[in-house]
Amino acid sequence: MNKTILECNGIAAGYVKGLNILQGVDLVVHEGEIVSIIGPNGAGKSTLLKAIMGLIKVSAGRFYINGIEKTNLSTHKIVTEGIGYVPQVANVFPSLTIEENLEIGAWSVNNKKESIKNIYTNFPMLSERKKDKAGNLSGGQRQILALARALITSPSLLLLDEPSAGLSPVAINEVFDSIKEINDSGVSILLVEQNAKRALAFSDRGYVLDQGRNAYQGKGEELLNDPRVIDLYLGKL
Amino acid sequence: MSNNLISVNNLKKSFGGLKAVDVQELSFKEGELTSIIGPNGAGKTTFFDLISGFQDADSGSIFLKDKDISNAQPYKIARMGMVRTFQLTKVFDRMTVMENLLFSGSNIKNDSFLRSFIKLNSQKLYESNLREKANEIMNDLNIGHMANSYARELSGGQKKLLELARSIINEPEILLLDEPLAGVNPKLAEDILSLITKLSDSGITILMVEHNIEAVMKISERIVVLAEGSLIADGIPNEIRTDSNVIEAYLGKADE
Amino acid sequence: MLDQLGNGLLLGIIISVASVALSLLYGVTRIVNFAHGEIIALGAIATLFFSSPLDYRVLFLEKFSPLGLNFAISCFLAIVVCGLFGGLLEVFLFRPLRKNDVGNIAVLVVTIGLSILVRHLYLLFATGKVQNFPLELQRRQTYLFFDMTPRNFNVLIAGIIVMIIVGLLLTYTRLGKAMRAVRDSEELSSVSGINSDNIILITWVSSSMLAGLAGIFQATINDVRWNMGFLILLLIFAGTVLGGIGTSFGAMVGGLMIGIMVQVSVGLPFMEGHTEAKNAVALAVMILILLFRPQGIFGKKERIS
Amino acid sequence: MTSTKISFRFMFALLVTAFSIYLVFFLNPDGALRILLNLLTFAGIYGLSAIGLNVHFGWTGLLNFGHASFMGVGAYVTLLLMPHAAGREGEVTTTGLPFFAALIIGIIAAALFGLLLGLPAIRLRGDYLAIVTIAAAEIFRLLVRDLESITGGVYGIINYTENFQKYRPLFIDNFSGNLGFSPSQAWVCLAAWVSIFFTVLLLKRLTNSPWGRALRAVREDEDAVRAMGKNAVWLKLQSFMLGAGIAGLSGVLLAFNYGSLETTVFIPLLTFYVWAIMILGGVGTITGPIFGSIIFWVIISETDRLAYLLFENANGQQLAGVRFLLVGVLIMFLMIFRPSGLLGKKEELLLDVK
Repeated sequence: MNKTILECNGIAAGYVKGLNILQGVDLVVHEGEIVSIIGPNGAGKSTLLKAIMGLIKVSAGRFYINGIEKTNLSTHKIVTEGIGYVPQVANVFPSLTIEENLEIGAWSVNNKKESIKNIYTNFPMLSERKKDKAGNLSGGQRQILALARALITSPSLLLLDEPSAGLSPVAINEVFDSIKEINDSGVSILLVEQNAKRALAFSDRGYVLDQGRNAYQGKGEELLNDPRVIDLYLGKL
Repeated sequence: MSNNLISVNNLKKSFGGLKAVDVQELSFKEGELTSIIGPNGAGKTTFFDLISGFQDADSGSIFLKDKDISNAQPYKIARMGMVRTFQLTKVFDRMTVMENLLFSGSNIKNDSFLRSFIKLNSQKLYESNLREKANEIMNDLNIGHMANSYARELSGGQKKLLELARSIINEPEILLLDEPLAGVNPKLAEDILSLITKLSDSGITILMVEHNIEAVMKISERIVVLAEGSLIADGIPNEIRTDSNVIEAYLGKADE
Repeated sequence: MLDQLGNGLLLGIIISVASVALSLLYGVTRIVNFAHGEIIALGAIATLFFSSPLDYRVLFLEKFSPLGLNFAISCFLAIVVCGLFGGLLEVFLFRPLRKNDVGNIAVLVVTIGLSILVRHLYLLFATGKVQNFPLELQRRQTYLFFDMTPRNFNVLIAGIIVMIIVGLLLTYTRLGKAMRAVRDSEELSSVSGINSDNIILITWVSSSMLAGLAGIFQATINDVRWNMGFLILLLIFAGTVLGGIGTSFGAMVGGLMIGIMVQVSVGLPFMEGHTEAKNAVALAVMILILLFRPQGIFGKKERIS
Repeated sequence: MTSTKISFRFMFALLVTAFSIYLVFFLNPDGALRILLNLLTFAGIYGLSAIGLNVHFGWTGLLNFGHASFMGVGAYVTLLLMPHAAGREGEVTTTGLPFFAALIIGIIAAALFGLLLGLPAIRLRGDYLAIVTIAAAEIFRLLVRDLESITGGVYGIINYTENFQKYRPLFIDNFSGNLGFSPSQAWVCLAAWVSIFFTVLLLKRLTNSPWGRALRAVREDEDAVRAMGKNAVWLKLQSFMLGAGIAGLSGVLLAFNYGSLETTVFIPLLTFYVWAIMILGGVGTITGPIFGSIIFWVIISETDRLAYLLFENANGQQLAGVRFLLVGVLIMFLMIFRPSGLLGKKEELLLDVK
């Protein structure tokens, strides 16, 4: 077994005091893995990512990053622990140029020029349009920029919140190809996806959340063919 | 179109470049209990916003009881008998549960400044009848014991109930329910479902957006599926459940 | 008319600098700062205190002597004082309010209270007399089309240079980019590793320094008064709104336009004999803009109703 | 929320008020009554204005920072309709309406100005509305100052008090003579408190009425109001009119208390005074501003002592400085530590209007 990068134990969190959307979630991500979190709307998938990033306060449970407890660390410090995050909406700075987006992404990196250059080699599209405002990019291009912005810190784990949301099928393919490449370069991925089949086929393991709790977990392929998962989405008759 | 209570034609709405709603033709019959389902971002709530007047469509028309309401103000649409609830429950936080209901139940004439100042006996009578009606509804919905609490003190589920109570106190013809079960515990969800069924049986036309598919399958007479703003399926629950378009829209294809 | 245009440019540059400062702060913190005018006045009063001759006992209960420093050094020190004041406000007042989730409206009312408090501190400690910087009188000269004193012309040039520098700093420095990033999305900034508390603090300091500079300009052209900031505050709001709240470029142009509008309106036929009402014209324009193009001339569409 | 809790808060407010009045006697062994009369006159007038503001902000959630202009419209319209003298030359107008007719028109004018100022509220969110209302009030003030031929401009209006003082009942003169009061101020004071009494009666009648309920619903959630078939815009405008009308009345009383009317009365600071009183008394309450106003004016009138402590031989400017300084501190302190004021309910403390 590879070493554990992220471990969540019984995480409970929510936006409003006393109303927890997450009600005890356990989750582990190992080095090099792609792990997806699926589940019906309102299951708390995005909330879990936000809680990990310290964007909302965790009221119970603990996080460990590389084996050290980091519960309720401030967000900008979590980033320096090697965790990157791409939110679902507002995932780029629209009034900043692509280059500026990357510079902000590289805020806590020591060798900024070098890392931005690396990104440009990996994503030539961004290099071509580096003086364009991010607000003028198409959905797919934005998603690529968002990925690049999060990657620039060379994180060991990348949290992705519905990277396929609102994209055309072609753009989705591109985004998923990029994610695969990122993973091949050694970055672990924790992915929240609406497109469950796609995500599971693509992942090493999957977690199914339902109403803020773990419902099932297992290997991607196993969950993909589990009738209980379909039931969770489309109901039993 | 005599028994079509609501019908929309070529309804389009987009935000920036993003197409939120693009529905060619869709109509709802009187008395029907229809659920609108679809994955996140399918445009369900936007569709509700359009037909209830909270957003203006880019193009297309909406008819309610054969009247064009395409760009009508929300309050005028509500006065025509179509009342909606909201995905994020909107109760009047700093008013009591009773006041929430009285406000909603009271008609416009009763709300007028002059009448409120003069306080005729007829108004007092109206108010006391309203109070009785509110009490009845609250008891039906099991929030009677909270009548004098501030609405903000209610739990999430109780707020949902209050919003429901508020929408039905005026005996609307059409009820638009935006995720009536969201964030509600299973026991309460049962209660709300049976209430919705009861309302439907009493003849109210109901459109409901809901993510709890099991519940939707159980009580709907008809299901309309939206994906990326467009209509992809329309039929009875059994058909929808096996519709390959729907399964694909929800779970996606393994390879594209 | 040309004279009015020259005066308008001068007033415009003051409002412009102050509007950029206000807009910067609003963009990053969402605070509508009614105490902005008091920071402007602080710039002028501090300069007066640093630079007035030693025997000039108007300030500070007439007990303390001014410092009699070189004028340029005094301006510099005054701007530093303003920055310090803004930083203290953030650390001891607005940050705790933010951490306790105090709503925007409550914070707005707090800035009103702050404005009244600080303004009357000036009245008490810096006296209510109208005063001038210790600068010799100058004769008007013609520059291109405009008649103005060399000093006012310098203010105009300095203002334009400052605006260009601010623009360049915002566009090209790491800090400027971070400020724009926090303005776009605080959440995304923090997940990019930015400590937004620090950025907000720096925003307060730089906004206050700019405001102080605007105060020095204002006092150089006109005079030092305890309530000079409050008198000009609504025009600054107008400038900010006109250009589009939250956009620095818009605030620059909006401020300039308001200044010109105020001074030029004096020359309008229906304004004859009604010079007192010149500010009213600018305020009316602001209200109309808010009603019909609430995002301002350069602002992006944003839900404000 | 139980009735015992209300009465506890009420008792508390009453006690604090009584204590502050006692302070006046304690600190001013000589002439306390005269000081008290002056103080209660201002308290009545400003309290009335704050009651109007509370209809806007407390009931309906409208962030109105142009309240001084409503008071101004009421005062100017009323005075100009009656016999008066105005301007640099003191140009005398001998004809005019009797007081009560002029007053009613003045109040209506203020309400209509409220309607006008309320129009932006249809489209604008809280903080923008604050900027627009304060700007509109400034426009009003600048115009009044500039239209010297009508309003007297900076020279103001004089010789109008008789229109009101001629209705002064005899008993006031008798009892004022005994206590060393100015009978004309005593009459204004009485009028102010009678106005408060009837305004409170009116609002009490309205607050629990369907109309008052509707205003509070607008404050809570406009979308839900519209979804229930109610015209939120019209409700907001009505609220603006009612509050502005009340402010108009208080503006007239203020003019009679001063005896001469100048544009400098209606500066933004007047609005901020009224805001301080409203917050102190309790946002969203009816009687709160009354207590708030009395306590506020006791503080104001006794700050002079503080000024004398700070400055030997304090001059008028220093006295005013200390007063206003305290107003600023009061507003900040209340907003941060007790936004519900003396009488406000903690349950209604959510101040984040949208």
